[in-house]
Parts: sequence; structure tokens; C-alpha cells
Amino acid sequence: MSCVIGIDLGSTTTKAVILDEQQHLLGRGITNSRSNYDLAASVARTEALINARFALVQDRVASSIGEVLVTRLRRAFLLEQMLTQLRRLEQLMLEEVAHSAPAELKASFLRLLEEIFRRIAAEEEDRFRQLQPPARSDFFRDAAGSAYLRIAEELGDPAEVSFDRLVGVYDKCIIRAENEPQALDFRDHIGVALTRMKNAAELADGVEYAARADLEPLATVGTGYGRARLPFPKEQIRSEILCHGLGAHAMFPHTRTVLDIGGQDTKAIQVDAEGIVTNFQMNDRCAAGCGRYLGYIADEMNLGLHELGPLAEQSRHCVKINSTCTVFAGAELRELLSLGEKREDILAGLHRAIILRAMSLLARSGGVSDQFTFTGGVAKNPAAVRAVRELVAENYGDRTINISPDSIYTGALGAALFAHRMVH
Amino acid sequence: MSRATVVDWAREIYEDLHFGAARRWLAEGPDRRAAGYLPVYAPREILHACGFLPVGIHGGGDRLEIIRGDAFYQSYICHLPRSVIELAQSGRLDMLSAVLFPSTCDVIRNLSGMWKLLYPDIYVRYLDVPQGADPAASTDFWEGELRRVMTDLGDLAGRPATDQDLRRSIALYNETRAMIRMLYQTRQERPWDVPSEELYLLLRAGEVIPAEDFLAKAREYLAAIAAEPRRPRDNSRIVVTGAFCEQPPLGLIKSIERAGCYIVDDDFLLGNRFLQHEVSLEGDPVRALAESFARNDRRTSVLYEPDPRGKKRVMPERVAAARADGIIFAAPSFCDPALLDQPMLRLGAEAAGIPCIAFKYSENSGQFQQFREQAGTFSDSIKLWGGTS
Amino acid sequence: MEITAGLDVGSGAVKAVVMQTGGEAGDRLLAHVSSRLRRREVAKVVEEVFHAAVDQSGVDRIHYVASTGEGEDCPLATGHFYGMTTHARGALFLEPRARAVLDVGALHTRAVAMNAQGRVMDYKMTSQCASGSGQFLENIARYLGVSHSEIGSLSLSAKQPEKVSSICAVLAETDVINMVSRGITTQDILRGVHESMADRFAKLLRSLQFDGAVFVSGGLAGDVGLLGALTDALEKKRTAAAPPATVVTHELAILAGAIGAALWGGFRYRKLGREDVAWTATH
Amino acid sequence: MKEALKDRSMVLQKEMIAGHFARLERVSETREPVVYTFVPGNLVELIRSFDALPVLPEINALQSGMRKLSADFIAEAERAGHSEDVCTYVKCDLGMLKSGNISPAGTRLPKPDLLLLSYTGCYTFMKWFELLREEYECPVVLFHVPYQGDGKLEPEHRAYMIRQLREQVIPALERATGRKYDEDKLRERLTLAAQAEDDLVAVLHSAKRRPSPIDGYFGTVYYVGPIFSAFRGTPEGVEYYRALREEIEERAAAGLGPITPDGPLNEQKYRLVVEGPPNWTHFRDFWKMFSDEGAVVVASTYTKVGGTYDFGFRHNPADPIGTMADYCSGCYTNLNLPSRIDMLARYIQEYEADGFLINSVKSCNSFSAGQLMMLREIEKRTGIAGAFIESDLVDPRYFGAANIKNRLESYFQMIDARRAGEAVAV
Repeated sequence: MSCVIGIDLGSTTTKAVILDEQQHLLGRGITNSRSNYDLAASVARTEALINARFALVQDRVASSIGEVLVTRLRRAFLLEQMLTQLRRLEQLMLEEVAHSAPAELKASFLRLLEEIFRRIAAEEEDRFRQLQPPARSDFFRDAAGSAYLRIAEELGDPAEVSFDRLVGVYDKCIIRAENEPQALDFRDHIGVALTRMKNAAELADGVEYAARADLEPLATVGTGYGRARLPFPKEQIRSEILCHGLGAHAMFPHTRTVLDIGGQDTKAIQVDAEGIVTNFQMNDRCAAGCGRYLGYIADEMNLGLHELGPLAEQSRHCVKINSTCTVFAGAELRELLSLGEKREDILAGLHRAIILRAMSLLARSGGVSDQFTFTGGVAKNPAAVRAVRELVAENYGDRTINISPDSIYTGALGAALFAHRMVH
Repeated sequence: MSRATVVDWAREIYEDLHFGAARRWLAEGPDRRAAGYLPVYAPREILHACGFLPVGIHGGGDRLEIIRGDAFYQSYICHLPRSVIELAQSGRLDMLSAVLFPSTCDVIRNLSGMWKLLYPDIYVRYLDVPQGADPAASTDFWEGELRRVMTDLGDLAGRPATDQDLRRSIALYNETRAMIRMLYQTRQERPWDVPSEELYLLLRAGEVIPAEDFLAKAREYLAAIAAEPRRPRDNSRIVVTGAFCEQPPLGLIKSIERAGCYIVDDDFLLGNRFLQHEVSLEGDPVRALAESFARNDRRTSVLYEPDPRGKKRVMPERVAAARADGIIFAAPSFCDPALLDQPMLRLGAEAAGIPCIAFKYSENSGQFQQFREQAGTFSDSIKLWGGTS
Repeated sequence: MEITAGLDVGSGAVKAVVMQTGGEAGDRLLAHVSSRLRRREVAKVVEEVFHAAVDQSGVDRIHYVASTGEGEDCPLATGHFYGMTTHARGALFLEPRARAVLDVGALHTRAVAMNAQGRVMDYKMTSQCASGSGQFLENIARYLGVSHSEIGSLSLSAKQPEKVSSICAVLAETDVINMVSRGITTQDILRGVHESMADRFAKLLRSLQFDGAVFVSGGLAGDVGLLGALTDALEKKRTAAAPPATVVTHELAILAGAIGAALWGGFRYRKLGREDVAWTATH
Repeated sequence: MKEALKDRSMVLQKEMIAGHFARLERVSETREPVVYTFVPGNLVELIRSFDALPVLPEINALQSGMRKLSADFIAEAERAGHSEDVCTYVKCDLGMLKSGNISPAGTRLPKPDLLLLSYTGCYTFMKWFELLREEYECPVVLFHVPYQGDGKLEPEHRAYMIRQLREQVIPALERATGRKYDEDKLRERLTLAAQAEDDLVAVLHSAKRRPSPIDGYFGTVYYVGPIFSAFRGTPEGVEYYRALREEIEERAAAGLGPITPDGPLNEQKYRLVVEGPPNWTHFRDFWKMFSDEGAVVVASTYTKVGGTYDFGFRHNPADPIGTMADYCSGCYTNLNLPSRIDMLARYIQEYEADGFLINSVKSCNSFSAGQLMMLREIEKRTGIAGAFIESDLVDPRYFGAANIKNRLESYFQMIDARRAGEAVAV
């Protein structure tokens, strides 16, 4: 079947969305952005296609044998992908050590690396055996990295092959590994994945069907921060403003105002009934009030990013924060802590401060009309969402506020819709 | 009444971003009206004579949350107008039936146009104060402007102000100015008895309440400090200049004195002592008010300096008059009048061997560590060697 | 000859010194103790560090206890001097050739010019943005997974440094993230960060009039990479007339503030000519 | 630019400017008096009637910007204690002065015999000449032009200006030049001015055609050069504008667009109105961002800072002093916000623009304070969404090419998308 693809090349992640002729979602893929933008885009595309094919498997066999098995197959596939990448990374690191490590260390260094990778692979097999494995990042860089660092810390020996050496060689090689194309597609691993399944037979038909289905991209449109570096002709590039507008419109057809708070820029967009942008404002001169602001605060408080919102939620009275500069907010935070303010109250203030900046962008772009859609990484944060609700209510009265868990794909979705318009 | 009670009273008015005091005054009579004015100089006598309560609009300080204000201004424009817009857009200034915008700078000038668009039902007047070197021409021009405002407000009030009304108002504000001069004089002589934080709060309160009430409280304050003298500290004496429009956060004023610098002269709320001499009660009062402005010898960054030597002289003169050890140039970020003047003023001061430091603030500066540190280093150097230069 | 103490209360650590000053013997450092705050109550740490220093020095009477840094309200102190005043004097004690001090704090960086007596002649401070601050470098190092102590040596071994373009500390951090993903080595990135910091510092220093060495005090004094970058940057900014720049530091540079406070304490004590300000063990 | 720009008018302008700077360099021999003054509300006819030569500091500053000299000049001024927050024209000018006062043309600039401070619509002018006075220790005469706070020239204000001109400005010029005021000479100058003004207006109005034969912003800043600076009320000025008008009318007749950095722009996809001064340090790159996308500017407010002739004002020799007062009061920077909004809305309608852009410059509060509100008001009035970008006059540090390009691209794509949408709707 023919399809269209939208790719959103962001500063930290690259997203791809695939739609069919009826503009139905076929699949979505995401990966971390990297120096080789072309590759980042194609990895995201591959992921989206894999995702699409699993959807096909689902359609085909779920009714007969239930979703659980398909999900399991999916995890088997992910395991195979993971192991392939681990093997490649290990190989690169062994080569690196063989030619750059000091002679006296080489032997033990190589032994150590093999041991570490043996353990990581074992952990992955365990993970597969568990029914509800703990959630973790979808990106190889993060998953492999955290395991490697953990084990390296345990096995590293300051007197001999130190932790720092182990980290050094990892840093070098993970980048190489990430920037070379690897065979990670559906067809490459589904076979082996299938052999890991007990009831392979029932699944085989669905897999067969999905693998045969040829998903022919008729058009691809790129957008996002890095769009200028995508290897696409000009007419296949759209501004992220337009794509966000259209994407939000597709998710929530009654959207008139969109707020997107990303890692380092904030966009306020007004769209008409067709999802066409009629006005927009963005702040991109400094990172004040963007997603990274929360990242800093989390570091400052030794908390995980995801812990901030819930903690702020417990606040009784919200402290007023003056600093708009992300880094100085950290200082103000310390000052306030030393003045005995409660962490949750300060956090509530910080969340409010971010949203306040967003509010003024919104006002510049023409206010908040009904319905209002809030997208971007920060939309995952409950305290930020609450602040948005409060401030919108205070300043614009009653508004329907849409927040989507998939909002990270908004730009890519918009791009896909533009691609669809090119062919239909 | 104790010093603390007066100061707390003033602080409450200062911190009340809804202008409760003015609202209460308005509530006392059906035909009462209030007129706002922005920094620096506005002829409060005219407003008062027309039956309006003059209300100084000096921004929202560091306590006002800016939501709408930032939507009106780019990052490189000073903070004052955004907090003023915030106050207005949040209904906090809805008790004003007129607002005057003196020609302090282009930002306040343009704000007058924004006001016309935002609040078509309110009387808005941009007051282009005379800048010419010729007092005769300036007086005539300013007299015309004042008459215009007086007529317009008279119409608004449905009762034109008479010369007698205006003379009464002039007398009242002569008294107010005398009182403020007295307070400044006292602080200059005994800065430990008149902390600048307290003086500032008192004057800020005076900007939004009837002059009569201010005079009463000021007298109480003077009595109180005489009754509760304080111990002098080993501090240096400083002139703070550049803060005539966007007001420094109270924390900044405190930080400077806490860091060992007694402020013995400043240009906070400069408008309330812009006219340095009594306005004559003889002859045509409008003419008299215009005269006193045109022939006034106050040197400030918001007026053209006709004397070629003037910019170099003004700081040494102020330092000498206040028997100060040094100067802190404290200007609001992006304040054209203050920042463009500073190099000329500083040159004059340093040529006269006066130690100087300079920093920028904004009305909502949240952290004072670096101000304290700079002011502290300054007073250290004055204490240890009587000045950095 | 007086015995004085200096207490430097910083945002990260407290340092105390006991000194002998004003005698024929010249100024001597008798004892020094410092301790990181690590989220402990500041007042307690100050007490503890001060008494440790006094015990170490073995004196029982101190003519003048001078606080500096955040110690304005320290009850132990006879008087307080501010950071730039004390760093200038302390630097001079540790390095007589010094005529300027660069104190890189967590958020603000101070450049101070002084004369041969340690008197502050002029200074400049960063304030607008945190990109010139220690905090910035710390964040980058944390992201690169490099420990504080290795930053310097790594930076020195850089081959093609990559300058950080952004003015904003956060966007600069993004630059760095992009560099990592572009495969730039940790060494080259660190050197790049050092260079862009050094450029800012050089700008500060060059805006001051001074004739002599630049003494780097405070937490980053130990960072040889930064010192190297700073020397180069000063050379670049140097006008033909100006003498070549020398950047120096000292293993006790971290104590510069406390030492300066102690020395000014003695100076002030003599100026005051009063005994009743002294601290005695019986207190 | 391409050969087409070897137009006669171009050649003339180059000669005029070169000639003027050369003449300024020789004043030590020729003893010609020199008067510095500013573009808005410049009284160049009056100055010329005293046979004095005008120098316009903003023009020097903007040309320093175009010639990439401004960064060093600004740094020089900031080293001398000037804040990074203030107008970069001022800092560029002071920096140039401190670096030997060599004009952008490479010639040495003479000291002024008089600073004629006609402070029209810009507070900073007052400080600027206070600062220059410190450097030159020469006389200053202040001419206070009251701002049109209520959107019109009030009779008392006109009288006040006339009085200042008679009692202050003219005597000051007499003292500085040692020559008597000659009203007939002034009349002649004003007559010449009015002729040039007619031709300029014809050129400006030509942008109402499709395709527009001129760019009403990037191209027109060149066209207004002579009339905003030294050449209003001079025979050279008259000749230049006659030549320019002929060229533009030829181009219009031939259905040609303006010459841009990428050659002729005959295919015009977007017609824009622009508010605010351009950025001078990246003038070409900035222009290219428009011409690349096929965007032509049909009208702009910046090209009216030296006079709003297209709304009918002409210098009137019959009332020499009064007409100068009228001229000053009507300069764009002296108009209040509502009037500026009216003017832009009117341009958008009369020139049938597809969109409008505000280039908000950090330096200039007179322009910038309130532009965000202008943006929304104009959108309300015209139903057309505007674009808002930030840059600066002559400080290259404040021209973020990537951001500006991104915003412009998005803006043009937005216009496309809306057109497509409308097409569907129809």
C-alpha cells in the first residue's frame, strides 16, 4: 500500500510519522538526533515502518491469538535489534582498545570489555524474560550507556583499567556506532525474533503478511530545527511552525491556539479552522523558560526530570520567581532554599515562571482561543499543565485545553499531512 | 506614634498594588476623581486644583507578576512600562479618569499613544516639557501646556478650577516640597536615624495619598526619629543617581545601606522635589507654576543641559552639598536618559577625584548579592583608604 | 604585631585562617582550615572551622576577626570586608607580582585591579548571563562525565578546540551536546569551553588598568586548562603597548579571600586603635 | 549589485556624496562653515541658505555599518564607558570620532561650527549632541519640536517652533557662519526642495503598480538618501530626483520589477509593507532573504523619517519659517502611535499588500517601544497577520541571521498556506 512520511528533525530527537492514503496513522518512529542528520532521519523512518508492520501483524492475528503474543513478539524483535547493536559497539570498542590503549593494559582492557558486554547481553536476555520489565529510554545510546557505565564503575580498577578509561573509549565508539548505518529493519530481525516465540506458528502468518506488505512512500516532507540540513529539495521542507499547527489541528480538529514548549524554544501558534497558521510567535534568543530550564532545576535539586512536576504538585503556596535566566533561576532557587522556603513551593513557582513566559508569547501571537492545545516535552509535566490551566483560566476564561501524550509527534504528523497534500 | 508604626503604614501602602488608599479616598465622595501621572515631573498642583487626587504611577516593583506586560514590550526595553501595562490591564488602575505622560523618554512618550488606544474613555495627555535654553519661550510654551491640561480636567470635572483653587494647591505643594527637603536634610545630617528604606517608603506612600495626609505622617515620622535616636555606624556616605524613573526594588536600597553605604542623596521619585524653590503665590498662578519650572535650576538627565560645563559640574556639586564620599550610578537597564548621561556625569565626578561605581538594575531584580558585593567593596575601599581613586 | 583571623564564607565552602601581621617578621600564615558545606547549616560550619583554625594556630587571643564572602552577619566577626577587597589583598600575599585578581565564582566572575598595597583600584563583574561562570563549566563537565580534577589536563591535550558560539549558558550547553554528537573529542570540547570562558575573562581584565600578573583565585584556580586558555586570550586581546600577560596562581589560592580578610583586619585594627574589639579564647 | 544599477541616478548619487565629503574635507581652506544636524526635522535649506555645509551623523553611522566599520567603533565607545544598552548610532558615531573622525567615505570630517539640535521625535538626539558638545566644545542651538501627542500639529506648538526658529536658531546660525539671514535665499532653497519632493513622491507611488518597479524599503533607502541628507533644496538634488523618476517610469512602463541583490525581481510573489529601520551591517543578506522568496516591499515607514511627503506635505517658499515648522512636526518619528498605525494600515490597503513586517531594532526606542501593540492593532484593522523580527541598526551582534530567516520563511509559507486555503474555500 502507498503511504506518505513526515520527518521532524529536532535538536535532541528525530521523529517520523507514516500515514496511508486516507491519512490514517500507520506508524511512528523516534530516535535521538545525531551529527549524521540523513541517518537520523532514516533511522526514525525505519522505526516508523517497523512500527507500521507490527500494526499489520496486530490487525491480522490479534483477533485470533490476542495482543499479548504480538507485544511479546515485538519485545523479542527489540531484543534482537539491541543485541545486534551491542555486538557492533563491542566490536568497535575492542578495535579501538587494540590500537590505542597502552600496551601494558591492552590484554586486561580487552578482557574487561568482553566481560562487560557479556553481562549487558545477559541483562537484556533477563529483561526479555520478565513480563513487566521496568520502563526505560527507547534509545540505544541511553539503554546501552547506562548499563555500560554501571558495570564499568563496578569492574573498573583505578590502579589498572580505570573507570575513566572505560568511559573514554565508550564515548568515542558510541558516536561511531550511532553514525554508521546498521541493518535494523523488520525483515532483518523478525525471523530470529519469531524463533524466540513458543507459538511461532500462529504468528508466522501475520508476520508473513506484514513483511510482504510493501509500504511505498509517495512523498516525504521534512521539518524541525535541523530541516535545512535534511537532504530534501526545498519544496519538501516545511517550517516547524506550519507543521505544528497542522499536526495539532489533526489531533484536535477544534484547535485554534497551539502552545509548544520544547527543549530550547517555545512556540505560540494560532491556526484557522483548516489548521492553517494565521499567526505565531517564538522565543529562540535565549533558553529562558524552555524545557531545559526544568532540566537545570532537576540537576540543581538532584531530582529526576519526571519527579519535578509531582513534587511541585504538593505545593500549598507558590513562591514568586524573578529570574528568567535558566541558570540564575538555579541560584535563586538556592537563595530561596537557604531562606527556608519549601522545595515544592519553589518548584511550583518555577513551573509558573516558565508558563508565564509562554503566556506572554501567546499574548503576542494573539491570545488563547478555544480550543487550546498544549504540546511538547513540557506538556508531560503535570505541574506545568496545571500552571497552564490556571493562567489560561485567569486570563482568558473558560477554554477547552487539549493535551496529548503523543504530542512529541505533532510536528512530524503535520509534515506527513503536508506530504499527503503534495500527492493528493 | 512610633517610627515602626509610621513605616509599617507606609509599607502597607507601598505594597498595595491595588491602590487601596486612593480608592478609599475616592469612595468618600461621589464627585471625587483621581489622575495618574508617570515619572518624572508632573504638575500635581494643576491636578489637585481641578479636584483630582494625583496618583504617581511608578511601576509594579518586584512583587507584580508580569503576564500581559511582556506581550507589549521586547526584551530590550526597560521594565517599567511592562509593569505599568500589567497594572492597567489587570484593572488595578481603573480608578483613574486621567493619566499624564511627561516627556521623560521615548518609551513613556509612546506609552501615551498606547494608552489612547487601550483606554479611549480616559483622558490621556502627553506633556512635552520645554527643552529650550530660552526661559521666556519655555515659560510661554509650558504655561500654554498647563492651561490646556487645567481646562481639559476642568471640563472633565464639570467645574473649571479657579486661580484661587490653584493658588491653594500651590501653597499645599510648596509645603509638601518643604517637608521633603526637610526629610532629606535630616537624613543627610543623621543617615543612621533616617534609613533610606524608611524615607523611601514614606515618599512612595506620599505619591498615592492626599498631600495633607502625607504631611501629617511625615511630621509624625520626624517626631518619632527624634524620640528614638539610633547609633551611628562606621559607614561611608554615598550619592545614588540614575534611578529617577524606573524605581529600584526596595531590596536594592536596603542592600546598599546594609553593605556599609549611607545614602545621603538620591534621585528616587525625583518628581516630588523637581521644583527646588517655592512657587510664587503672587500674580497669575499658572504663569507662576510655568515660571518656576522654566527658571528651575534642577539639573537632571531628563532635561536638556544648556550649560556646556553643566554635565561635568552637576555631580561634584551634589557630592559637595551632601558631604558625600562617593557616587553610585544605579541606572535601570535600557534606561536611555540615565545611561546616555552616565559617561559625562562620571567623567565630571572622577575629574573632581570623587570615587564612583556603576551598576544596572531593574525594578524586579530578584537577587541583590552582586549589588551588595559591589557596594560593599566600594564602602570597604572608602573606609580603608577614603576612596578608590 | 597583631594576630588576626579571616573567615571566608562561600556558597560552597567555609575557609578560616589565622595570621600574624604588622610585625617586623612580616605577615605570616599561622593556620588554615576549610570545609565544604555539603548542605550543612552554615553557622555551625563557620564555628567549627574557626575554632579548628584557632586550635591549630595555638593562639588564645585574636585582635581582629574579619569575615568576608557571605559572612556579613557572622557573630564571630569584628568586622566584614567584601570579596573583591579581600581577594585583592590575599592574592598579593600569595603572589607579590600580582596586580589583578580573577575570581571565578559559581555565578559571577570578578576581575579586580589592585596596587602594590593590595588596594582595589578598579573592578568588573559579570552579571548579565551565567555563561562566564564556574557553574557553567561544572554543568558541561557533568554532561561530559569528567571529574573536576581532570578537566584541566584533558583540556591541555586538545588538538582542534571547538569554540562554543552561544552567549546563553543553556544554549551553549546545547552546542556542546551537538558537538558530542558530531564526534568532537572531550578534550577539544573542554578546551573550547575554556577558550570561550577565557575570552570573557580577558575582556573583563582588559577593561581594567593594571601593570603586572593576573592572579587566579577561587575554586577554578587549580584548572590548568583554564589558566592556559586565559594566558592565550590575554595575549590575543593585548594592545601593542601593553606588556605580555602573565597568569599565576598558588596552591592556597582557595584561601585568598580569608587571608585578605585577616590582613585587612590587622590594618583596620591599627587604624581603629581600639583593644576592645579583640576575641579571646575565654569567649 | 548588478550592472543595471549603473543607472544614471546611481552614478549621480555616488558623485554627489563623494563630492560632498570631499568638500567637507577642504573646509579648512575654503572656510565653509559646517553645521551638524539630524535627519528627522533637518533644516538643511536654512543651513544651505547660510552657505554652510550640513553633516548628518546618523548617515555616517549607517554607512559605517554598511561598510562593516561599526563593530569596532561601538567597541571603542563601550570601552569609553558607554552602556551596551543604548543606541548604537550614537556609539558608532562617538567611536568614529575617537578613532580619528574618518568618514565612511575615507575622508576626514571637519569639526562643526554649530550643532543644530533639532530634536524631532527622538529623545536620544538630545543626549547625542550633549555628548558631541563635550568632544567638540562648540556651540549648540536646541530647536524643540513638540511631539504630536494628540495626532496633530497644535497651533500653539507651531507658534512655539516659529518663535524658536526666529529667536534662537537663525541668530545661532548667523553667529556661527558670520553671515546674515537672507530669506530670499531660503525661499529659493525651499522651491528646489519642493521640486525634488514631487519627483520622490512619484517614485514612491509607483509601487502601487504590479509588478512594483521599486522596492519600497531596501531600494528606497537609497532613493531617499539625498533628500534626507545634504541635498534637499539643492540643484543636484533636483537633478537626481528627475533622473530617478525617469528611470523608474521607464521600468514601470516596461513592466519590470526592482533590481535586487539577485538581479531584477519581476516575479513578485509577496507584496509587503515594512515598519522600522533596516539592519545596516547585514543589509544585503537581509534584503536577499526577501528577494530569494520573491518578496517585494511596496511601502515602508522608515523611508518617511525625513519627511512624510507622500501624504501631501511640500516645503512652501511662500511661508519659509512656518513651512519648516510644519515639516519638522510631520516627520514620521514625531507622530504618535495611533497615527503610525493609521499610516501602516493605509499603506497595506492602498498598496494592496499581502503582509506586513515589523523590524524592531534594539537601538531605537522611539521606533520600537509599542511596536508589538502596533502589530496587533494593524492585524485587527486589516485582518492580515504581520511578522515581527528583532535586529539592530549597526551592531552586528544583534543580527541573528538563522532566527530571522526561520521567521521569514515561516511567514511566507504561512501566506502561501492561507492563499491555498482561500483557494480551496472559493
